[in-house]
Amino acid sequence: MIYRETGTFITSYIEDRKLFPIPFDKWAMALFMLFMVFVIPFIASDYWLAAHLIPILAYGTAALGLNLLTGMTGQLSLGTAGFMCFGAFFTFNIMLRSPEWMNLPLALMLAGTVTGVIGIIFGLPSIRIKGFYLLVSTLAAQYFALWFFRSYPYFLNYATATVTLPDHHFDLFGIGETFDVDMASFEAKYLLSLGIVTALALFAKNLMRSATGRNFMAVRDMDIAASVIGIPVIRTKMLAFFVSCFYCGVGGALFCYAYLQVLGIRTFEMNRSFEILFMVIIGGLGSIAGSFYGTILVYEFPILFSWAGDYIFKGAFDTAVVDNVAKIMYGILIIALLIREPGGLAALWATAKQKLRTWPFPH
Amino acid sequence: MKTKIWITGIAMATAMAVTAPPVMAEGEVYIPMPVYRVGPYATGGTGYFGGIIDYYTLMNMTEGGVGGMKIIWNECETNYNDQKGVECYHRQKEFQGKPALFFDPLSVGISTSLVAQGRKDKIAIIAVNHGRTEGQRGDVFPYYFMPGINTYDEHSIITAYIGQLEGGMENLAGKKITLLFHGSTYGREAVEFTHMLCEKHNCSSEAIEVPHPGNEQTSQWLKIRRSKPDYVVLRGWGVMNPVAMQTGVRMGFPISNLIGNIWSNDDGDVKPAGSSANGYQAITTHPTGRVASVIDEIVEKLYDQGMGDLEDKSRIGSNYWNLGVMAGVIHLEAVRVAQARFGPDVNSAQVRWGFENLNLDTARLTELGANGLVPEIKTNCMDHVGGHQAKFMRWVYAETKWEVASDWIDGDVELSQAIIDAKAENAVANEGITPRDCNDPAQRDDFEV
Amino acid sequence: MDFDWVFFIEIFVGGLMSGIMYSLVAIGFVLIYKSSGIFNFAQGTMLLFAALTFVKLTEGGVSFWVALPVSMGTMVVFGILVERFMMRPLANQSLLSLFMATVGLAILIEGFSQYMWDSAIHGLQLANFLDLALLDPVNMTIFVVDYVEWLDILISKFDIFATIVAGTMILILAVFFQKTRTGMSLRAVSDDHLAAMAVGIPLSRVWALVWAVTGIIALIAGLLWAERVSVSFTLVEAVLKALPVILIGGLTSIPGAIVGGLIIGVGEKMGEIYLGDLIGVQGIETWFSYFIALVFLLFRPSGLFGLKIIERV
Amino acid sequence: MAAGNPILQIDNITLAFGGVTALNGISFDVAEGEICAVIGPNGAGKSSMLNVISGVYVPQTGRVVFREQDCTRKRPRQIAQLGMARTFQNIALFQGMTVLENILTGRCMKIRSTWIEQGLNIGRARREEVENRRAVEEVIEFLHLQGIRKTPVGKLPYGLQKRVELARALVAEPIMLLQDEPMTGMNLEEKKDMSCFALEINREFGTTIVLIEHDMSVVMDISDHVVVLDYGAKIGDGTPDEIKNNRDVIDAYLGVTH
Repeated sequence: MIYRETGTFITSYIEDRKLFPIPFDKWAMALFMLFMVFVIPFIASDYWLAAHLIPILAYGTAALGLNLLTGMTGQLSLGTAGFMCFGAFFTFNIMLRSPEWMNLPLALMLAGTVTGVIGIIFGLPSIRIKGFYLLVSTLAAQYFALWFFRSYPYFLNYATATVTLPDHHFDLFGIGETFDVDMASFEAKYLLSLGIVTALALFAKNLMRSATGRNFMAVRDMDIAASVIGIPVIRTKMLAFFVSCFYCGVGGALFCYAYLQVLGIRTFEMNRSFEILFMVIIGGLGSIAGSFYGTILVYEFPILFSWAGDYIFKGAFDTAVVDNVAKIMYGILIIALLIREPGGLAALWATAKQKLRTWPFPH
Repeated sequence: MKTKIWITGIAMATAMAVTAPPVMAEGEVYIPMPVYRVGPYATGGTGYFGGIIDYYTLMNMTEGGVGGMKIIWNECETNYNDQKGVECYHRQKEFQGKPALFFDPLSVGISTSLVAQGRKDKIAIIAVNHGRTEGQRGDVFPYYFMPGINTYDEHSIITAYIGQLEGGMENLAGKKITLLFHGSTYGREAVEFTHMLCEKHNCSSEAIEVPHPGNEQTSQWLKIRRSKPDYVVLRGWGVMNPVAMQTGVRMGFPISNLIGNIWSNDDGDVKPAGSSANGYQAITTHPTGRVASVIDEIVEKLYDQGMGDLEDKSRIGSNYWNLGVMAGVIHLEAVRVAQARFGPDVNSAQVRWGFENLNLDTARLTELGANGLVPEIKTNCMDHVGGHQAKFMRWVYAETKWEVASDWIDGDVELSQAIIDAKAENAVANEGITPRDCNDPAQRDDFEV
Repeated sequence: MDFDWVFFIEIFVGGLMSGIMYSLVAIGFVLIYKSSGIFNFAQGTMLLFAALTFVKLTEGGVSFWVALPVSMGTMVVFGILVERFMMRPLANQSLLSLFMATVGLAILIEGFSQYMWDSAIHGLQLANFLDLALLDPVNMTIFVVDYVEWLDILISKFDIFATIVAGTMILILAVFFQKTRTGMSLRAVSDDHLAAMAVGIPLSRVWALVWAVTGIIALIAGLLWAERVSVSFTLVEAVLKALPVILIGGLTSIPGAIVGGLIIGVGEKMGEIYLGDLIGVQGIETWFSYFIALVFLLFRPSGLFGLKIIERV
Repeated sequence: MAAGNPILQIDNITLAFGGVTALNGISFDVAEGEICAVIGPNGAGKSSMLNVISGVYVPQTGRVVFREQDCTRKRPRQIAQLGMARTFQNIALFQGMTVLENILTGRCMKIRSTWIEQGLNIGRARREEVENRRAVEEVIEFLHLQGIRKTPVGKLPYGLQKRVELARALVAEPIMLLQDEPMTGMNLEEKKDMSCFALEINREFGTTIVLIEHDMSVVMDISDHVVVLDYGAKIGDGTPDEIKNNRDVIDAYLGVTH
């Protein structure tokens, strides 16, 4: 009986608003973060960092961004990869074309802001167009982004196909030289991504439990009623586009900088948008933690499958068979999840937690 | 619930421990196989990796592997997807305790994504017949190899062939050549060079983009119909190729004047176009069909015994499969070159040196049974491409096969060197690369760059 | 330089013809949306699956007149399965969930059809099965200049064939909706699910029927697309173009799907050629159709033929 | 409650959808501090009237003046900012949120902190959350909603949902409150509660109330002023007693043809 809330009484409104009202949750989270920061970089191999943790953090950021827009504010978007593309290219160009003092976190924030503004532009039609009709605007963003960066090679610094992102972009205030650490190592990239993602997730969480978050959800649930009770609907939608695209932009930049280490257009094709949409659906629309659950599942699912193909069946099946079966299972998983629990993994987890709270005496 | 998670966790950990790889036997070398057998580009993947696997298997059977070391490999499905490819790379860097000797994903996206990483890990990234053209400069990109031809060779050879068709390069003057390219950085890469070539040979050129994926080309071919070029050079990829042939023919363009590039020359590109493709010509580094004795040997010792990697036997001798066999020959030759210097148990950095010192001349190719399939390839520190020559094939619809249409034609290496150098300089400036000095024998021969 | 009117007409005609191809896909979308309010994202993969089934059958030596009904039967079974295992359990959920489910369905079909068949590019030549002058691969084009001297434009015979097929299909659908009992119950369901159920229309049977009919439409559209551009996985993405088409048309209207298709077809060709020349960059087609749709939607937020929704509170 | 100056003036409003005229030249005044009931048979245009007042529909002709400002073409939000709050006929709560969150949205106009402050959870944003929460708790207590703060609104019974909606309107501290059929579908007990709330709100906060209601006994009991609509036209306007004796009104309700 480690998991309880019995005996914890709420005595003030501030306490009631805490992120982790249950002490166990708080300690578990703290422990988890300590583990992620101080243990993981030392025990995880390059493979785990480069091929699992870093991509999950990068994808998670973009998924969180989409969730803010689609899950929280109810504006369906298929342009996620397009916005990621903007973010990644802007970051690269800021780093490339600025003086010495520019550093990656600052460039990420700047690029995110510009991407957010672009998001507002493509979000403008949402004032008049609603529901599925809005898909067309985000699709336009998706294809426009690809076309734009393909057609104007200036943004790729006139390179062929891809640019390898140089290691010196990672150095922060000369830390690397001063302390003789490799700032471009996977450990450093992991910690940088983890820091950024944690900060962004915390920001999103705060935003969601404040007035802005309630405005987002009000607009999602019923925008006429929202406007009648005095919520600035248009401003709220635009803000949602801005914040969402900011996150997607940063996610895209992390995807290239921390994960792939190269910048190219192909990275951001339409499929990526779908992939991130699945992450959000499976994780749970409207849940911040859910964005990460979904990311982990969607990212790891095919890998787990091919891993199983390798080790359990010792390569008895063709990779094609394994991959196709994975796809079929994946489709069934999405449909089954929607039938059983439209709230996604986050809702499943919440139900489980609820049961756990009262365990072993459910009544 | 919590308990469940713990149990699952423990179970998984146990499973991992139980299935943990046994230590590999001595006398084996490991080569990763980042295949793609599903998705839109699966034809390429199954053919190419099928060819490689068949050649490796043959070598294991007949020669006990390479230099006395048995070749082992494992597959990882990339879907031709950059992100999955990178995951595969990290996963396959090591297998059963043996490090990978090199990594050949047959994908521009994956290979270019790994150029820097490969250098860090001292693992050579191989991109047969494609990739970042500046990668030719081995002093700047020591761990990146593109054996065969590069984009610029490809288009200078095509121009030379058009010259042959017109009865001499001087007859190119006043002709009009249109480049119909896939709307990607891959496609765009040839635009500038096509204009340069036409400038040199006094022809006029224009470039028309087909947006990805290329299954709607009405407006492009309407443009072509208006501008009436003498030749259209097709720089396509996947479904864009058959659609270009069909749409072109439907718009009344003579198919014999449509010349395909190196990624527009597969059976899978022409067969869907049906009779429209009859007489279509395309460049190739590795003629299709059973053109070399090594292929006959594979058929005899593998396929006739019910082995072999291709499910569909009719694809033996097809373009991608032959390319795979060609790649297999190059791979193992590099390993052998390295073994000759460093002994049989080579590491990846030593194999890199092997790739840099290939010398596949006709004599050696004949010895390997690959003459007629593989072009002559001689690499060095400054040239990681090495081949720079290709042939042409013509599709015969009635017999559903390609016929060889030309002899080996050399690329215009001088014209392309300037662009390649400029791009390499750009990479040096922006990617934080310190090039080595290829004229310094010490630096040149140091395998661990 | 003088404006080349003949070229303009040629682009226009070419645009109309590719527009028809988009419309063919869009009709399937509209049918499902009309009857169940579902935005069926799997339409593209259904098209691919249907065409692939047919092509693989004929490649395996099955004759056209066997392969066609077999593929149709497959699509009908598919429709019934979708209704039973997806629609029915999801019946009372939000439209967004249903949309997501169709996305899941799309992945499932994609995996399944690669598992069953393969993922290579396949060609299809209907002329091998149907002895029609319009499908003759040798004389595929009509040059108007042969008849009208100054009018050097080209029309593809195959496009005429596609137009005829599309027209016939719409006619059959119209008759089906207006005259038959099943068709009428379909319309009733699309107007009001609950009311339709109240008067005794079996909802699940109607939905199964709609999915089956949509499957057959997907097959026909798939065959035409296959003949025109071959069958491959990129069809799925090309079919995304049907999205602006139905949005312009207004999601619920079949004539809307046709008109939308023509607008997008002509619009994107014009954009590619004239706007592309103007700004000196090519490849505008990829996003231009979505911009056209946006412009239309800004003026008519529920499409040209869509029902104008009065928002009630 | 004594009637004061007119706080809301409806002047010759006409509203049509396509060819259907929902409201036809309606004019009436609502005095400050009174409870005004709008009654009429189904389809009389009552809800449309409320939608025009709160800015959801824009009428073709006529003027709506609220607190001496022309609100005819103002957006709903601008009208809300002038001090108008409302409830809806078909409950318009935010279904994805809890009771507490729903009621908190009613405080949206009191928020001064920016979204960045809120995201960082610093200074003003933190203080405002607590202030708003305090205001909400007062209303929760007033309407007896204590036990269901964290319940998703979708899981509540109909009557309670209506009450949550009222709470959401009240926390905005409105000068005028519009209620669209607050008691429909309720049992007698709940109706009593609801009418008590209306009277208390009116008395304690001096809020002017305009409500639409079918139950005549309730209307006659609590309202100071009754407006009767029928087929989009006004057929009666006066005190409850005057209305009770109005010939047209009786005919309309009994369905007598002239």
